[in-house]
Amino acid sequence: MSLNADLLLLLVIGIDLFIGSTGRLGARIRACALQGLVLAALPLAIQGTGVLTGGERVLHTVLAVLATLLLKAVAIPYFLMRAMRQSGVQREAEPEHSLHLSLLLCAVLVGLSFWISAVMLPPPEAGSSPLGVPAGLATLLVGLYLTVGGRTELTQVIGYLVLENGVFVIGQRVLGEFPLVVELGVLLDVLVAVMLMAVLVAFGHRQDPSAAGNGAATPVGGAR
Amino acid sequence: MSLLLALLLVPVGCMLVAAVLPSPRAILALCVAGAVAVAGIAAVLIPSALEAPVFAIGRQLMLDALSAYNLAIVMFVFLFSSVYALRYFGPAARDGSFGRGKARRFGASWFGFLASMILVLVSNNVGLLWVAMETTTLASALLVCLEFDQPSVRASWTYLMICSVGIALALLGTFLLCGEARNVTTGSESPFLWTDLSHVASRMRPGGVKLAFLFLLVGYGTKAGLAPMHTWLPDAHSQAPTPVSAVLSGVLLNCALYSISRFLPVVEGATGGDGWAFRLLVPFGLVSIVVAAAFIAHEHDLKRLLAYCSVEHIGIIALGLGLGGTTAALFHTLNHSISKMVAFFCVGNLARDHGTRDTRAIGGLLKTSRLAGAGLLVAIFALVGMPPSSVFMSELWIARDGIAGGHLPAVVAFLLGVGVIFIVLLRPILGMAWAPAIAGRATVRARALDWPLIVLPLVLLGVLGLWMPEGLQDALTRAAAVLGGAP
Amino acid sequence: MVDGLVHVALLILMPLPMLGLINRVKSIAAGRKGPPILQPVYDVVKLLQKGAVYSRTTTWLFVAGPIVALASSLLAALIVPLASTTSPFGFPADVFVFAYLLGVGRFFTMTAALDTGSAFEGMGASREAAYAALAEPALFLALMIVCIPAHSASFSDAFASIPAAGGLLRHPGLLLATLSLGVVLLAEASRIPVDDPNTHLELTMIHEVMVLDHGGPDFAFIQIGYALKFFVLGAVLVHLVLPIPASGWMAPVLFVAGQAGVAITVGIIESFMARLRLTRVPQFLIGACVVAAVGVLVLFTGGRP
Amino acid sequence: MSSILTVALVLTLLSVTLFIVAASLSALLGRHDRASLAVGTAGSVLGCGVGLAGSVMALLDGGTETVASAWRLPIGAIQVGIDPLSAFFLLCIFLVCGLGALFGAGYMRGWLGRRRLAPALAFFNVLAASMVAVVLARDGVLFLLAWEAMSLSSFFLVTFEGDRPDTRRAGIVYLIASHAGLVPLILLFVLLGGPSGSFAFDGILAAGAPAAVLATTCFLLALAGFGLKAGFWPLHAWLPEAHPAAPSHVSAVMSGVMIKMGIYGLLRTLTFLGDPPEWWGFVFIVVGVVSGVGGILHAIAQTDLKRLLAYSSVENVGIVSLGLGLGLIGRANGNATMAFLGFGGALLHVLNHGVMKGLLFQAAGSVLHATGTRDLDSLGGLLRRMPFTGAAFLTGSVAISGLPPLGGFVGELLIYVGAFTGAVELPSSSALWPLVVVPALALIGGLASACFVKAFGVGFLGSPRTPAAASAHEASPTMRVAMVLGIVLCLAVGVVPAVALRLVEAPAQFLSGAATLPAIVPAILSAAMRAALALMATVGILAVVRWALLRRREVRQAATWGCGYEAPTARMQYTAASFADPVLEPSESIFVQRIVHDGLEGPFPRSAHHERRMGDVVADRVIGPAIRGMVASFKWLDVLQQGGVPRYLVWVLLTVVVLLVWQLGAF
Repeated sequence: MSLNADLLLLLVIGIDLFIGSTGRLGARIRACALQGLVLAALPLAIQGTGVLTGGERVLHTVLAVLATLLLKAVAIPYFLMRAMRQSGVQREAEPEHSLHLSLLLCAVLVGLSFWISAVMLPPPEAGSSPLGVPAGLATLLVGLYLTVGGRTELTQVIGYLVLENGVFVIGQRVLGEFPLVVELGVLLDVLVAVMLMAVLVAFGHRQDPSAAGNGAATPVGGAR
Repeated sequence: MSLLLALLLVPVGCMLVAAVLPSPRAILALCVAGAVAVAGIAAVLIPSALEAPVFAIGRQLMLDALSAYNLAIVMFVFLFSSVYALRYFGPAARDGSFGRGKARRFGASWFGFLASMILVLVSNNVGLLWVAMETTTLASALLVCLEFDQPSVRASWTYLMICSVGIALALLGTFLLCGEARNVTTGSESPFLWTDLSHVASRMRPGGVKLAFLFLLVGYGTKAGLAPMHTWLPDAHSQAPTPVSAVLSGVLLNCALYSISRFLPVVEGATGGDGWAFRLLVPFGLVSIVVAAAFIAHEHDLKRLLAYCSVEHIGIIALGLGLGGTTAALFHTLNHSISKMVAFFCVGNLARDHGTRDTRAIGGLLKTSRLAGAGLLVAIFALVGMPPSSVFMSELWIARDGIAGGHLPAVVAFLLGVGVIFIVLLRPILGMAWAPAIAGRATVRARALDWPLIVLPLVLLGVLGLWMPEGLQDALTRAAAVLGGAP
Repeated sequence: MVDGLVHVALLILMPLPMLGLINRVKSIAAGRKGPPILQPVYDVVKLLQKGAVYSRTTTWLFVAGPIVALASSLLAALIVPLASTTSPFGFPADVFVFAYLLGVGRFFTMTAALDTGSAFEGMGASREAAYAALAEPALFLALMIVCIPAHSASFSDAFASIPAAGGLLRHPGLLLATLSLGVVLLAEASRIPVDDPNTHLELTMIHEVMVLDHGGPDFAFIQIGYALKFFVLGAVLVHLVLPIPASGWMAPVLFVAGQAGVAITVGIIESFMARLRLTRVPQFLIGACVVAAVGVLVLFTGGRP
Repeated sequence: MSSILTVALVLTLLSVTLFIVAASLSALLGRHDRASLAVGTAGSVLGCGVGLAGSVMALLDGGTETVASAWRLPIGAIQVGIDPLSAFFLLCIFLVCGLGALFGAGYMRGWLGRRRLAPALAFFNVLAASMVAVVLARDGVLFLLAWEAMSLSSFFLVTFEGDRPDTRRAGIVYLIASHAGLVPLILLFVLLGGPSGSFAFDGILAAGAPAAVLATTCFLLALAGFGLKAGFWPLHAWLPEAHPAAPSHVSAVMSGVMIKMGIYGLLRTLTFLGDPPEWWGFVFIVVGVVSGVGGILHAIAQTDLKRLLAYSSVENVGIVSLGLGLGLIGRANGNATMAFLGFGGALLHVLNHGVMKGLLFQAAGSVLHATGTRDLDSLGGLLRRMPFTGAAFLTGSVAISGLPPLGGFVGELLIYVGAFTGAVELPSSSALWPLVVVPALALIGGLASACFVKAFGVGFLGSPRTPAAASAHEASPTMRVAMVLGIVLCLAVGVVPAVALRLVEAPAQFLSGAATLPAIVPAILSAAMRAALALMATVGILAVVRWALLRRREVRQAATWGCGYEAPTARMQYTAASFADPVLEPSESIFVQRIVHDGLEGPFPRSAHHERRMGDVVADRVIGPAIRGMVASFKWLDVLQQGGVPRYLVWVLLTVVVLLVWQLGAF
């Protein structure tokens, strides 16, 4: 395990905290893109760059890294930015808590995930980064916080992506490598994100996004 | 076995064809033809799968007794729903409101949905299972917002969001489980394959496996509609076009529950077989029943009523598994799928005939649209567990097995909950039957196609309530054997 | 055989004069001379010779009422031993049949009253129904107190065993039964304080107002039936109070004396008590039930006899 | 296994087949009302005739036979059998259903052209078939199936006039009640079948008597589940709603035999539970007293004729329960005589009540048919206009008040004697319990008299209060035939009680364990017969005497003596509510009264309206608030479905957290 991996994981946590503390959607999306970049770099950091030059799973790894890079760092942030511009929402409308409080909460979540991985989970194998699980867990929790606490659909989608990133990190940490299915999963996330984006656009056209998703208030529908 | 692969590839092929066919009516016809074809393949495969598991692509795909049993239900419901789709969209296709774009979207998603459900059932790989599960969400979300109006998009959004988060938790659970398995697999054993997982289960650490199972339970439970993770369900099921609602309620929930139940033997193997995992299902089942009762009591939208009713029945199935009535729970799965499917068909016809789904605004159920009204009445009677429907039998069966397992309080709660639902669900339906027909509404004659769609499944329900075919009994026993049972 | 003849003779001779005796007692208590003791007999004979007037509203049931009422009283009177401890028509469990025979008579009297369609007679029937229902448990409980020691629900056995049990004074349960039966007698026979047979205000009457529309032989039947009912309930009371021997000449003498005593007592009660307010009557009857119930408990304390 | 029993079983199964064929045919003839009426009725009557023969054969044979079929139910098995208990209840079913179908043939004609008759006929046949199946079933699952078929078919019959709001209410109440009753029954059979692993009665019996705790649980469950169907107070609240709402011949069947299926179920369950402890009998006696007194008091309070009859059914199952209580106490104390008298009296009362309540409901139906109303205060003077119906109602009234010389008396007499036997022969610690039965039964009898004098007197006597009553017409011939048969049956049981005894002898011995017929029973019954005959003879003689006396005298007609008032109107007659008032006064506080009163205003008031309804204390004070409370308490769960995606996710997360915390120790 190289120092690089630890640094990258620390960076992931840092991005979590940043996303938690900013109210601007654009900044959040960019941070998300950065996190995607980091995630793409993670397999290289863990397995060493040598994996690119030899070994049986070269193609596999290259593809995974490229897919991750392309999707998480480029495509999705691009769509998100577009959706943001179309919906005309630039920042979290009237954040529920002050941003300081939000940052504090994210910090607590990060602390919590360190505690959980120290107390509840088995100790990491020798040689693997001790930061893997806490970082993944922290990302997951922050993502959940954003999804649950988000007041606009865009924030919720960003939260969901962060959450996905967390699962991704944990998966990598637990499984040590990318199995085929996880790659498929990554691709699927893209599909989900695209779907969400489509929905988001639909909302953008139909205004009043704040009332969205309130199922109980759905009027009794017509003939369907 | 190449047939197993064909089972997957035929729907995929149909999906591609549907995406390019020019005429809406041709797409609808393709839906039926494709469903028949897939059902035919399944019919060939299932008997042999019941005897012994069938594998494909190097053990990545497997059809064993449990998945074959579920596959049979899926195909049954899907076939009927495809025919119903023909009936449902037919008029709109003729008058143009079901245009080419919509039809293509429907056809492609419809077969994508089928393919993903089949993949859920036939994957021997937990990761693949997860992927398939996620695909079902995607495909069905597209179907839910087929109309693309405000409520349906909203419902679709909720559905996607909740189920995606849920399924992310399931992915986490999968990772955790496979991580545990990876520590103990040796040689050619893969930590991702069911077949190997059950072998190495006894060597895994119970704590880790339990943690993984909690996430799997909540994750796939969200998709299955177990309360309190069911919140997306009433919206999605009520906003989807009726054929889609029938499949969503009738079989998609089963597939999700199937995913949970697949993990049960593994967890049991790892935790020493004291029924820990089974017991965990019991509170979910009970809470689902209670929550369904509470919401049915206040609901006026017919499709939402049925959606909550699905929450109840999924709860009953989970409860049945948890109380040790594995066979009964599997039987209940079949009964619920058939009856819920018919109920949705009838509601679809009624809503079209009356222009509304509000129970308070529909009157003269048995006069205005006789077949659909009577069908709905009978289907609801079946759903609430009135004999001689087979639902009564499976519920009685679950109660018996629960008592035999010594779970008296749970069985009492179960019976009481089902009793309350009986009342709150029947009340609006009977109200519609008794209320005078709305003035000026002409009697709508049922089409020829409606008769087999509504009558056949209902007759089947009655027959299964009074007669257990040898083959079905055998299939149930074999499928239950895959799961084992709570001690 | 002789017993049977005596029984029938008493049945024919005594009931109506007993009513005359009551009236005589009341007159004397009021300082008047009063009608002859046989006046009720004269009345009935006169009625039997009359024609009849029927309301246009009535049906055959109006005619059937008096007949059934008389028939049932007659049968009841045949069941209860009079001047002996055996009766010509006794059988096992005749105690229950006795009470139900009285019930049949009441049922038809009430329906006949309602047949007239008059509000007054409906009023009477309604009150009769209410009070009879409340008197019924008291009657049964009192009879149980008599029957249980005899281990037989037959009047003959029960009356035969009373002297063996030591009679009224040795047996507090029996005393309570007597009290309770006394109340039942007053209620069933429509005497003060439950009902006033002599009042002329229809609104306050019970029995008399029920039979307002009857005339001629029908009314005669009713009067005879009514007298028989009073007589037969009195006979039960007499057996509780006096040790009537199974046979011999003492039995009729004691019995007639006892019945006269009953009539005189009723007459005295009527002279010195006011009618209860109608709303108080149920209390009076429930009181009788409670007394009888206490009697049963007394009977059971310290083991059943 | 005797060949007679086999034939009897075949005949009863044949009757079920006939019912089902008739039901299917009349349903298929849906659009042809007359044809379906003819087919449905013919099937019911034929089936009842065939079944009657079978059940009498089985009853006289007194043996037991069970037949299992190879048919595969999902769980349970198709097993049927016949024994004295079954045979007796079969007899009741066939008698009452046969008469009901006959009456219905005429009664349903009133709806010709106004309503589709096919459903009513089909469900009537299904009801008959399912009741027979309940009694024949020898497997828990089959029993429950038949039980629910019975509830469901009667539900559809109750809601035959579903477009009327009160009928709808009745239907819902009935459905709720029958389902509430099903839950304890499922538990009961599941618990009973648990140890032996099968629901078959043979298996349950072979497993031996359950342990005391289990037996008590089963007993209480049976009491709740079957008691609800039987209409035991306070589980009766559905009954006065549902029975009046059904067409009258169906009310007759429901009140006459369907609620007795609850009694059958209780008795059948008791056979599984081994020797009963004494307190079960006490429970039955308490239930009987409460049902009897409560039922009849509420019956008196009614002004709706059919509601009154329905409440009277509550009273009568109370009487049956008293008999059962005595029987159980007798068995617990090893007193075969008392047990025989208790069970025999109860069973005889089941039969009697079936016949007389059938008769009463039919008469009430014929009144409804003729006048269009069930409100007693709108009737009057019907005996003149409907002599047959009037005679039928009178006979039923006398019989149900338990008066000689009719059938009702004999059953009550047996119970009285049983109670007395208990009071005399039991150890004195238990003897007071049977003694309670005596005054209770007396009170119930007295109140029943009051009730039926009121019903008959206000409805049939006096002069008509409304034009509808004044223009009433007699029932059609088929209805009359059914009623005449009912009258004959009522009379037959009272006058020839030995025949009735022959019918209850085998089942009462089966239940009481009495090896022989206790000697006292024939003696009592012959005495009852003598009393009945003597009464009839005396009445005859006196009638002749009266005739002789009046032969030569003047007999005039005049107006009713109005105490000097010259212009009486029919409205001035005593009303049903007024009649009931003195009877109810001592117990007024137990009623929930709804008084509608728009008082007199001003010096010259135009008109005033005063109305008093006697509600049901259990329904209005307990069940209603309980159900409303439950539905209201569901409201707070709405929080689950509010707030959109973020809130929904909170529930998912909360579930995870709760699970993690709950299972913290497991990792």
